[in-house]
Amino acid sequence: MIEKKLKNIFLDGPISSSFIGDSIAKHSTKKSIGAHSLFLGQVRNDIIQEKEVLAIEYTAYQEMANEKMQIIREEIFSKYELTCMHVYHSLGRIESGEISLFVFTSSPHRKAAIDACEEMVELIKKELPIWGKEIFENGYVWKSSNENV
Amino acid sequence: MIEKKLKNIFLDGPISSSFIGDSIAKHSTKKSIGAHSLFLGQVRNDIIQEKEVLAIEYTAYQEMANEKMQIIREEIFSKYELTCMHVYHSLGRIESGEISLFVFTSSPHRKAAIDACEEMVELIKKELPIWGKEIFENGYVWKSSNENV
Amino acid sequence: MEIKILVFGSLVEIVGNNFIELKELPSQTSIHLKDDIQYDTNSITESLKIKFPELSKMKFVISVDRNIIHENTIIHSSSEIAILPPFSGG
Amino acid sequence: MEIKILVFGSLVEIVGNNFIELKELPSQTSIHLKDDIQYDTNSITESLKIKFPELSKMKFVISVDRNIIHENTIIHSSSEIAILPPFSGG
Repeated sequence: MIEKKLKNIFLDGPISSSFIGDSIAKHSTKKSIGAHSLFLGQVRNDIIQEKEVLAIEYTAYQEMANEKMQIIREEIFSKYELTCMHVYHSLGRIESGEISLFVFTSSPHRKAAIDACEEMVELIKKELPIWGKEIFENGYVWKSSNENV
Repeated sequence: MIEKKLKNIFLDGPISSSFIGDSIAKHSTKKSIGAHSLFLGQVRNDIIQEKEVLAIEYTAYQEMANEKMQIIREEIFSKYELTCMHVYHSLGRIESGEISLFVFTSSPHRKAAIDACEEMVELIKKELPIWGKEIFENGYVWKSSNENV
Repeated sequence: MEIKILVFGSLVEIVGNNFIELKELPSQTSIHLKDDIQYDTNSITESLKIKFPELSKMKFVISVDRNIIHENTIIHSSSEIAILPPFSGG
Repeated sequence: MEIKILVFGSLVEIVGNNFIELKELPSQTSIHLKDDIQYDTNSITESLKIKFPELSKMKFVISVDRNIIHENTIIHSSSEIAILPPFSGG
């Protein structure tokens, strides 16, 4: 069953450093937290067939991704002693150097926060229906699959 | 041998969320980065013998800690494919809910960033001569050792 | 029964749109049940490959009601169907 | 030779200050070398425990020139010596 209030992980455009800063600041009232682990995915200017990646354009099957995320969230909360967890993924064109993925886990203890964050990143890449298109000055390629990464 | 330009990891007072945000923002020009991993240590309002920890007061053997940090930094850079790494630790009284440790690793690839960040946190706790004093409303205790954590 | 199929990622370029409306499905795979004709995911995949031959070269999965289907599954007129190439988020 | 020892963490409370000046060291551990008298880390630890008996109950290490000493080590007049309780940063 899907819970009524489904969180939306998607943001249009890049994830700004001030958004991340504000997100961190909100946790200062949660005084049982001892450790935060954050993962940020930044668009890399890879060279593919001698062409530089200028940006990645992300699209997603948003409804499915948000539902799947809800299931993953519950699994992770039952596996690790977490105080809270936040996940954001960009949609649209994200320039190289900009941030497109933000995973944020908090726990009383560092091991739970670190392990949960790492596992979340892997699950997001493997399980969420999101696609990236690597944009060159002229043309593009579809970003290679996360299946064997 | 100690390098001439020794980085100082210590900050007086808590590490603000805007400092962390600004630190993230500075990396947008490093376009070969694909992944950032951040660890934040937040002062927890533990209950010790029925008394709530209001704050931790940190002191350090700063010169030794900075020299040791330099050695650790070189070890980590030789072990992992990192683009950059930043470490900050607070000195003085840090209230519960405030951040006292900030470890930030960046790499083209997520595994290097995540593993290096986790290893750094462990090394900082085990190897750096820093001491915390847990402050109650009346009195204090010295924070228990990281040796067996 | 007309079936709408959502299309994502690189498959959009092959199909030329972000959805497909299938009207005719291979008859051998349809099942007459009560007043409705039911189809299954295998028959949909088959029809899609006939309609868009390039799809045969592509790796993709089919989802029904936002769950990826691993075995042939009966679909209903209200089912939300989609075809998804390998994920590359993050 | 007067030896200054830096003191950190909980040890500050036992010593009552963040440094100690040791003037007399147990003579049997001193070595006459050239014109200078050299001491070693064992003799310093011994002297500290005599001067501050409570230190015997404490867990601590001694560092020379910002390196933790695991075996008895000769110290020089220019050496930076410190006593460090177990670390609890982070």
